[in-house]
Amino acid sequence: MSSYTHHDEPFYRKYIWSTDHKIIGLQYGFTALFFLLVGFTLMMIMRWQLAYPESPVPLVGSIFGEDGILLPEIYNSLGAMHGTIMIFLGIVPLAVGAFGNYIVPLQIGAPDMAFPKLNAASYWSYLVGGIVMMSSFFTAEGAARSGWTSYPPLAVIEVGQTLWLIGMIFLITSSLLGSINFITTIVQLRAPGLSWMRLPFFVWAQLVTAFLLLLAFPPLESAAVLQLMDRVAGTSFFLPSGLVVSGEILDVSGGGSPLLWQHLFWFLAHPEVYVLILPAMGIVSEVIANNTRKPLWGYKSLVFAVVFLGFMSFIVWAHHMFITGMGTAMSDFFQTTTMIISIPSIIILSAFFISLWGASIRFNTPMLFALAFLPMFGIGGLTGLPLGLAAADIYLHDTYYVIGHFHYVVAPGTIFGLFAGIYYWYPKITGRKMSETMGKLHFWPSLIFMNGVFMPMFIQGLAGVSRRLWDGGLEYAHASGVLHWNEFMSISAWLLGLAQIPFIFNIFYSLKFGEKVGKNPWDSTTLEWTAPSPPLPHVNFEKIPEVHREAYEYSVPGRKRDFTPQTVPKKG
Amino acid sequence: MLEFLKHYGLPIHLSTAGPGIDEIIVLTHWLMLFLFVGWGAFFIISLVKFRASKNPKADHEGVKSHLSSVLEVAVAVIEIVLLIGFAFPIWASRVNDVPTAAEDGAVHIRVIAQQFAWNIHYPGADGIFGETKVDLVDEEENPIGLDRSSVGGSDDFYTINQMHIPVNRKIRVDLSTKDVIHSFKLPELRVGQDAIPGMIIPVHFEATMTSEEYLQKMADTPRKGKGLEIVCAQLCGLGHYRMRGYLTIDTEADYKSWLDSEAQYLEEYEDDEW
Amino acid sequence: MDIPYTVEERSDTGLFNAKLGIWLFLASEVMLFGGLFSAYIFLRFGAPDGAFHEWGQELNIPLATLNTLILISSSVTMVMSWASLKLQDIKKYKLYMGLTLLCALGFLVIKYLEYTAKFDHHIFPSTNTFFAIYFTLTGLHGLHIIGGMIVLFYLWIPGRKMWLSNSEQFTNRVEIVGLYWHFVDLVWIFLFPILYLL
Amino acid sequence: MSTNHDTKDIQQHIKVYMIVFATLAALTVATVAASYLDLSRGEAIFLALTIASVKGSLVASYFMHLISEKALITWILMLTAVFFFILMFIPMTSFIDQSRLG
Ligand code: HEA
Ligand code: HEA
Ligand code: CUA
Ligand SMILES: [Cu+2]
Repeated sequence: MSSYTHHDEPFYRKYIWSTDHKIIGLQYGFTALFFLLVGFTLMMIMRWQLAYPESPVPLVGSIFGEDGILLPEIYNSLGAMHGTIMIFLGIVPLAVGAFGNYIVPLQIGAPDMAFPKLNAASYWSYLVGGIVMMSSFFTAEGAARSGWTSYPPLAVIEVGQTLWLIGMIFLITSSLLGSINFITTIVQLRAPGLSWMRLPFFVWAQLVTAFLLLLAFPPLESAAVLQLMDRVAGTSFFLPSGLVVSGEILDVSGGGSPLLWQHLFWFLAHPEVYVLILPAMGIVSEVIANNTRKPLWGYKSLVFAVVFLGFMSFIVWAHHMFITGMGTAMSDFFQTTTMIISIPSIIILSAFFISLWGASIRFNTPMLFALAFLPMFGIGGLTGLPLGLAAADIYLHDTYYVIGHFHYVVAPGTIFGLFAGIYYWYPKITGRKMSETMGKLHFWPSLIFMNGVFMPMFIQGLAGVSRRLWDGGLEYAHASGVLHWNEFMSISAWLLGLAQIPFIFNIFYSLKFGEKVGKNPWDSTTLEWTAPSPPLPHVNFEKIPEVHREAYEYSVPGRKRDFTPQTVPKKG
Repeated sequence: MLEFLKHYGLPIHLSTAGPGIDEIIVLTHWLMLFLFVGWGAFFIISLVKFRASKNPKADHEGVKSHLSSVLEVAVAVIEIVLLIGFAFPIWASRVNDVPTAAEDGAVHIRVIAQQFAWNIHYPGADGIFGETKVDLVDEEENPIGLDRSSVGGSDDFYTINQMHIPVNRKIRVDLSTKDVIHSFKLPELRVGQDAIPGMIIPVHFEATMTSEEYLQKMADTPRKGKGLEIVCAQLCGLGHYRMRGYLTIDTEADYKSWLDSEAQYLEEYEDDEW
Repeated sequence: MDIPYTVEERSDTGLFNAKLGIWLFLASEVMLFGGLFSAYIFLRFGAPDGAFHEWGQELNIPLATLNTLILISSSVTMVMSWASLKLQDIKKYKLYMGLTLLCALGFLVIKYLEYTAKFDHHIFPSTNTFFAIYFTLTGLHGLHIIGGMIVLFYLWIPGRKMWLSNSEQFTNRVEIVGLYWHFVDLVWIFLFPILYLL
Repeated sequence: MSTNHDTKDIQQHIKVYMIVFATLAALTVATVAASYLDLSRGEAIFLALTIASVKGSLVASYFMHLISEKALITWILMLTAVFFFILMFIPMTSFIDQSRLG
């Protein structure tokens, strides 16, 4: 990666305090992958307790006390931190921070992001937030243990929450700085000729994502400030009067409302789930167009759908709150918007499917992951429908059905999309391809075990098993018929962990031994492939490219090659 | 489909709200299945038919028809039907048709959740709930802070984690919580409602089967011998996993005698006190 | 290759980068205060009838009125300092920028007096929900003032040398910071009635 | 850069700033005065918020030049305003629900 040294910068300027979007993208990428691994490790530990309740955890059990058993309060901590880490420290930084940073400027033919220093500040703020979050494990109180949703009053009276809130404030600041940068970059720095309808779909997805972050995150920031006030200044924003905790009347003024938190939280957290999925959809669209050797089908409707999806995602949040005592007006409104928002998703997915028809499909590793994304997201998305109908949600709310629903969208959905992106753009970043053999060794077990972990969750959920149960439902009679699945799911999860070893190995192995390739190994049309691999430090391109055509001119009849890069001038 | 879902987890229902809720779950799963199988088939066929080794040259345009828009409109229409035909009315009856003891002869019970137990408060023979006050709360003696001297309070009784209801009668539960958010869930009755601090939320349902009949039905399943339970479905602290109550659905006669025995017990207890 | 449109405007959007950037930032600020205003309304409705009004009587309206006038003045001096640069009058710029900072300082001093008066009367954020939201909103607003002052100070003295090397970019910077400053003023224009008067 | 025409323009602007400043100050005094009037709760709220909105629009339009700003920015702000009002008022429906619960 270090063969291009145009500017003579000292090491720390180049790799640590860098303002080059590519270095920052890589910093984001590695930090986020590290956190993904951490979040996954927490879950692999928790899955032991779920499979074999109250038996000592092997290998790491001694951390949790003498007998090695994962106590309920630790289980709750790990659960809350798994959710937080996966979403805020893993997927979003990887999907937006890493892919957005590295690829967007290249795809629009810009020399860098619009505000390079802000970009660096955004990364460092993220890192500080991450460190604050992680350090909470090592404090006397331990980490947050009220779920990633941090519902008060529990979150206000439980220990460990303060550092979570402070960490969140850093993470939110980081996202805000990042999203300002992305929008400005995409609006202002598009290369000459790159009009809106010529943008690769990935850029559109990132643009909408940035708007979601920009406008939905601040309310959570204010909510975090309020909860922090409740904890440290003794206010009662989220505490009503007359609470009795452990036999003592809670010594606060009261007058607040726990529902206020839920509104502010979900006002962010619903758009947030589309922040998790849209970049992955963007990646998948690039990989599919490239490996079908066909333009994306219905590009205009895709763009329209993703913008509409972004807008709608602001007005569905209360579908997470159906069971909180909602009346008819509000529940009817939010059910309707929830059903409406499923339509653009179906439009997007349908366009991807239809793109396959008439194609000439190359089954390389990025394509395999992108293809697997489609039915996996399909399962996750479809199971969102019964949850969105309040009547069905009465029964399904807070069961493993919900856990299954969203893991299908985020794990074999988003994570697969991100894997596809890593395999696809690796040659651009390093000048070498990743090993295909190891890639397939990574793909197939991952696909199988992902389903092994998450499919039984629907069964448990239908049986009514609640989430966040320390013993996985052992206590409850209604769980007895489906309890045996816990072991199956846990073993799948551990095998899923093993399946990541070829991937991690591949990343480092291919750095040195991967097949050397030129600028455009996949015969792609978009701009990033006209830059050298890796792109020049700070400037990316030898010369700012000029764009003459749409994003996906593949297999145009009558042309010699089956792809025409966007930079090729139109004749006459 | 219902059989299918039942095979995969869904317990039988034993409340009047059950059929409606199960129906909407089933219908939605039909829609999901239809979409998944339809697109799945298209997907697999495309992958096989258009693999590069078989189809080396891609067709620039691909599908020309816009049939997919028809499909999307169809899905939208089905969703509208699900909403207007099923989801809205069920919800409306859930939140609006709250029965009262006076008009509908409903059994009126209060449930006060706390970390990590369910306090079930019955109004006693007079049918009037006494007042509850936070400053009277004593975890040992008086967990719900009942004021015995208030109107109607003298014959109230409460149980911890033991809820008895009669079969085929409307039940109204006024749900509240002393500390954090809990969620009152009776999976087999398809009842679920969060208990939100500072709010009293009415929940209502009607059981169609006694516990005994239910147990008989479950005789050959992994559930045999295990009665009905109250689930806490919302994370409420380290004891969340074991915040379980017991629900007994009695015949009218059994319910009466249970009430009597509780009243009796209360009297004896009071006698001890004085 | 430099990043384009840092100074000149892009022809199809008519904007230079930082102009768009600051407006996006302000949009997010709108949502940040939106969350807090939402909390304000929620708590106001949740409180007993008229309680918010009553609790608010404790506040010092004349002082707050003075503060409003001070902040409005600082907005004017701010925009004047930018206009001075447009007129190539760096002396006037220095004067107006200094005045802006002075106003900001005055605002904070008065805020400090108000806060200590409350604490002396044993009124704290934990007293009731009105004071909870009062202290949070004004505190956060105060932090915005302090943040703005740091940047203003930078542009007033240390950053001013840019005027000699790239006067246009310097003018742009002052405009950008001005936009932020006016926004902080704008927030106060709403805070003043909802906290003090209603 | 600064042409003669520009200079004229700016001087024109400065005049406007002064007028706006005076209006803002007057409105501040007016809103304080109004709060001492014997108005009903609703009227008082309406009046105070109306005055605040007028003041706010003046600051935004003239000091922040929104009145002559590019369309793109106006669009972004309009979008923000929509979400702002959604955030402000939809959570309030929880109170309607609570009043139903009595
Ligand atoms: C990336 C994340 C993501 C995405 C995209 C979605 C998408 C959707 N979600 Fe999900 N959701 C979450 C993440 C996500 N969700 C999370 C994290 C939670 C839980 C939070 C918590 O409580 O902790 C949650 C919870 C959640 C709830 C609350 C449940 C409860 O707590 O009771 C609801 C309710 O309405 C819901 C609905 C939906 C709907 C209708 C969609 C729709 O947008 C889905 C639309 C998509 C489709 C309809 C699929 C279309 C595809 C096809 C038709 C193709 C078929 C494919 C093949 C055959 C190959 N979700
Ligand atoms: C983006 C979000 C995300 C992701 C990706 C995941 C991924 C996974 N989750 Fe998680 N989960 C949540 C978000 C997520 N989860 C949330 C929000 C909750 C609710 C928390 C709460 O209740 O509050 C939850 C809860 C939750 C539960 C329920 C706990 C309970 O209710 O008690 C379970 C149970 O099995 C679970 C399991 C898993 C598993 C097995 C994975 C696996 O799919 C993980 C797969 C991971 C990988 C495959 C990692 C790959 C990366 C690498 C290998 C790194 C390589 C590194 C380098 C090169 C340096 N999760
Ligand atoms: Cu009570 Cu969970
Ligand atoms: Cu949602």
